[in-house]
Amino acid sequence: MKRIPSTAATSSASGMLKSIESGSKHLLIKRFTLRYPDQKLKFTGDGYQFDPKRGVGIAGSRGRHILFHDKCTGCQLCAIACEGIAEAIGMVKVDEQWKQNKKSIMPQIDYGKCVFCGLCVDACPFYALYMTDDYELSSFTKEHLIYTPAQLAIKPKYDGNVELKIGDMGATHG
Amino acid sequence: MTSEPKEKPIESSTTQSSPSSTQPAKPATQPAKPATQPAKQEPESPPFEKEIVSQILSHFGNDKIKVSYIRPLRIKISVDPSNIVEVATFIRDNLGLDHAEAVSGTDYPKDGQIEVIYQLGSYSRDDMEGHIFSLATRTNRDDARLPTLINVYKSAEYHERETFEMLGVYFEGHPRNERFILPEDWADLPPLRKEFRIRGR
Amino acid sequence: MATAPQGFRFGNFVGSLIWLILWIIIIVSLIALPLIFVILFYVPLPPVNGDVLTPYLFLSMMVDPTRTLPIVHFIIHTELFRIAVFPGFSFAALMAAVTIFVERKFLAKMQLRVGPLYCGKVEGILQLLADGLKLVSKEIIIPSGSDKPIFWTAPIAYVATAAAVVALIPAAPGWVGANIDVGLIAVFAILGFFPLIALLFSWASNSKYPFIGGLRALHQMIAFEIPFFLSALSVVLLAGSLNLTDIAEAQQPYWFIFFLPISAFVFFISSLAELERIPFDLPEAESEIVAGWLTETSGMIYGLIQLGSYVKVYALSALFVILFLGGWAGPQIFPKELMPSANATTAPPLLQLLTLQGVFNGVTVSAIFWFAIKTFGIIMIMLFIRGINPRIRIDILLHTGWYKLIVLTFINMFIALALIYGGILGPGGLLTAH
Amino acid sequence: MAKNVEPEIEDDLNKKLAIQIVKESEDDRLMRLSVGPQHPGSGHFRFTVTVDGDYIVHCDPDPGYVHRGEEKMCEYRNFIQNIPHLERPVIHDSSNIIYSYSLAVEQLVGIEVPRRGQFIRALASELDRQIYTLYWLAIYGIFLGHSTMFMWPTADRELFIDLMDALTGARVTHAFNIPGGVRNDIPDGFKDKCLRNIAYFEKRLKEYEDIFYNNPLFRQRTEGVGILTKDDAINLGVTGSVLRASGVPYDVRKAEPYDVYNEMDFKVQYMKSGDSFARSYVPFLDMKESCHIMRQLLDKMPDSGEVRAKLQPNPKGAPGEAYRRVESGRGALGYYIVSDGTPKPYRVKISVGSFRNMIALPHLLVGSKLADMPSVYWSLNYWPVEADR
Repeated sequence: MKRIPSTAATSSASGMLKSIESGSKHLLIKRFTLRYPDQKLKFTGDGYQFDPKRGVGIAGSRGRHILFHDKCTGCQLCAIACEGIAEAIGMVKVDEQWKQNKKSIMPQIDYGKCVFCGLCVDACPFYALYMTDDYELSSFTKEHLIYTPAQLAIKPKYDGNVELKIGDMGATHG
Repeated sequence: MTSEPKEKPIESSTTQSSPSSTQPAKPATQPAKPATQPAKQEPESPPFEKEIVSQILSHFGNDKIKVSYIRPLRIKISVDPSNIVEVATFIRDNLGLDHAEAVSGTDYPKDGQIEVIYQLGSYSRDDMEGHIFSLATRTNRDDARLPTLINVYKSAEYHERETFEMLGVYFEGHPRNERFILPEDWADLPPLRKEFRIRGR
Repeated sequence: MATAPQGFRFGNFVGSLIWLILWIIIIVSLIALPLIFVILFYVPLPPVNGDVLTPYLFLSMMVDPTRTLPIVHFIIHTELFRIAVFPGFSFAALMAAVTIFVERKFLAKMQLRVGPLYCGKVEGILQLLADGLKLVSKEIIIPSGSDKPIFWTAPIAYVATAAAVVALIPAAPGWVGANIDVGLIAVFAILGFFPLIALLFSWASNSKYPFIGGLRALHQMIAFEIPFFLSALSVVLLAGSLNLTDIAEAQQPYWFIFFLPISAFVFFISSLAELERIPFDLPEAESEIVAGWLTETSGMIYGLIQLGSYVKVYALSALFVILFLGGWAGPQIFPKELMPSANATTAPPLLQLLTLQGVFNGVTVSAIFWFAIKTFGIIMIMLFIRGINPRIRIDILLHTGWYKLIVLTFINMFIALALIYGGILGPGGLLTAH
Repeated sequence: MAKNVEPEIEDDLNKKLAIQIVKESEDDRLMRLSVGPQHPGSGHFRFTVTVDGDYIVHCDPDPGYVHRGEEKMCEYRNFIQNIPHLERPVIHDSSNIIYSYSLAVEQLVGIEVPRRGQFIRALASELDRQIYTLYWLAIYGIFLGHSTMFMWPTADRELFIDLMDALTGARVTHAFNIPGGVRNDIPDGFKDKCLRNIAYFEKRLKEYEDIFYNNPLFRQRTEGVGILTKDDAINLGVTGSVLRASGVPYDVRKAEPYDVYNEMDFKVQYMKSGDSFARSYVPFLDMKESCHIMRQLLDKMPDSGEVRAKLQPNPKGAPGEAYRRVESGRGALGYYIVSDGTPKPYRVKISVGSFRNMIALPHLLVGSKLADMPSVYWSLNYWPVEADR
């Protein structure tokens, strides 16, 4: 359990030579940087989802939400789950008539407040609220960050396809 | 847990937690269920911890020390503020508990008291590495004063200072009972007292 | 979700641009053009092709650029051109700009990132221009309680001192701003001004971190000045001259670095300390004293000091090349015949224009080429050292300067003396070119 | 053992404290420097140092610039809602800071985590430890002026952030370890990717050793600087890598193994010199050991099974209290939770390594040089946000 690690104590000259060797070696290694607007990372799965029957989530990126209007019952469980966390979800009236949603209320999410923890997805028992890959949500005004149920219903397009590659010349993105 | 009633686990907890007690370094992955009552409700205490407690009890006697619970790797005893320096010195010198991991206070407005609890641990004794010894004391809420333990446990210095500003417990003998984490112009109640309410909640 | 900021109208934007252009036209036509003509009338101008340069002739040059050749020729031979443009400040500033850009890209490559990438489309080539524009347009903040005259003067003095060093450095045979016999001593004397400026500026800033930084700069300077001089002293012993051109030409067959490797090493280390570059950038150690003596700088004050320090990088690298690497010595890179000589009139006008009527002849171009290559190599070594080393501590630095480097220089000085007394080098030595 | 060293240490420390207070007012030579909260070498933390020439004669830490009142906030939220805000103090190491919270809540609520869930959350916490330590190492590099050492760990940290992204869906603040297990199972192909990245990372560690730890200039700056002796370390109650660098082989994963750590085969890395070099080298050795642990976790993980115990939406803790600890990137991280039988905790106390290590800062800085300040300060593995909570 107890051992003294070998510190590889070297004289200053050989230490400096090793530094020089290591530094010059890296002039040949591929660059690591992800050139962001041109390249986008590929994510695992299709966004974070939750299976209420098994009580376990499905791995995926936690971007903005997607709301399935045909499944949402207006039960407010997501809003209740968010209550002590970010208070980003508010229930609003929608002009749609669904037979499972008698009150016609659906969640509206303020992404200025959302912390993307996904606990609202865990709270939804009707497979109505999932998360997607879309994380580019910036806007000029705070009002534009509030997504109405109609906006949440749209499935975002995300075309990231760059993966971390590891080869002999070091790790690189694309 | 969905169907489990709240009242049930008291008996089952004591039976479940005891087998793991033979090895002090064993993981407490078993759900060591909480004791709702003080230690006399847990008849089968782990022997190593029990022996430690009996050492303290034999030195000080039952009237000075009140054992709250004995669980695997966790012991909590409560003492009177007047005895705390004496007990802490004894614990440090004879049991090898050499540092304080945390000092925290809990406000009990119903009892009119504040409980200050020192979580003590040991780096120097191999067989007590995983143990946390909780030394608790209670003081009056309105005039909260306690003797400081920094002469016994140097490591408690900043924790006590934090407890002073968060709960308003004045530590007599502490060189700096003053603001530490809160802003310079903090003029409100100590924030961890129960009557300090966060706005809007 | 991208929307334009509120209250933005494209028409207003275009309108403001037109308004700006209008003002520029008004100012140029009312003030600048009359000024130019007044100057042209009253200032005696050089004769061009036998005629005195008149405003009419001046305007006709715009139609036929070849007519400007004599005037360009005249300007090139002035002292001002040498000091301000070619071996002097502009050349050094260009090298400094290249150094800054190369430093960023080179370190980025070493650190597995890309460096400047977007500005200028091709690998961020215009990033420096953008940074410069940013610095020019930024507000200059003067701390209250500062000594304002010194605070304003110090950055200008810093650049001016750097330019003064550069003026003494020859870049090719005959191409030097001031060819004086005590060139090396003059260089060291001027270099002694930098810590003084740093200290004055730090004192004028009226702040604690600059003060500590200024004191550190002074300590560092004093500790490294002596090994710096002494390492150059052995070169002077071998060359038998203090004139930098003479020193460069004295090492014609064999460069001094072969005889004086220890001195070269000490000189290089000392110049790193002189330049306040990692691992010796203690006066600007940002994790200890914020930015050292640069803490209160902002806007173009910071820009000028950065420019000055990179010009200094060029100056000291060039000095290293002149003292140890044989200056501009190197093989002729292309035949001399290809370049028209000074008197050639047979060459086509375009080539005449390019070679400035033989001012830059083949030998000069080759010398400048080798000189630039060597200088840049030294600069690259400095950048590489920055990439692999942390900052040194002040007491280790002082210890290194006072105890180790001085001793090392003496070792090499004795070697140099032995070489001279042994008749191998020095005036009339075996290996000296005659 | 405590008996024979205690009195002199105590005297020594008290004397030091007395000197600090007197010196501040009397002497004119002294200059008081403020380090932080906007100083490039402090983070969200302020401490004032008084220097006499180049020597520090007094140091007074002043934390609290990022105090969020996490402990008070906990009292207003139920056990599940507390998770997202509790991981804010250390967003890189959020799996660990939630780990001990989950352990304590599980003890109070009385649930057992499925075995596969235990493995996955141990894996997540090891990955987060790597992410944190690499970030720490990067900052240590730039504190000493080594810009390359800032960039390499920052880049290589991406290897593990990538894995955490695939596992949890978020790059930082994962909200992944929750009372009762983990949020989701590992995705397909995760194991291979993880092994590949670990193998590459171990190669990279050699380069760090070459360019940073064996660099003579780095050695000169850190060796013999800010020595914390073993007795002082015990007495001041420091934890984590600072403690282990002073010669106390203490690791909560060994001392009090939680979840599956008693099945893991690993060594507690420690050094005896107790200087800045040891404090910076022990996390490096920990990273190596952590790679080793991760391989074992992936190897021994059951192929299938539940990952999360069923927990009702608003769980109630049984009345009582619990104190559970884990080993985080900065040392022991304990939660003391008092429950009164309601869905909300009655009192939550977070005992963090950074706060415990802060006491060593004045102890080490007084008497050392101003130039040693960054190397001593950041070697204490101090994360200001976590200390403020």
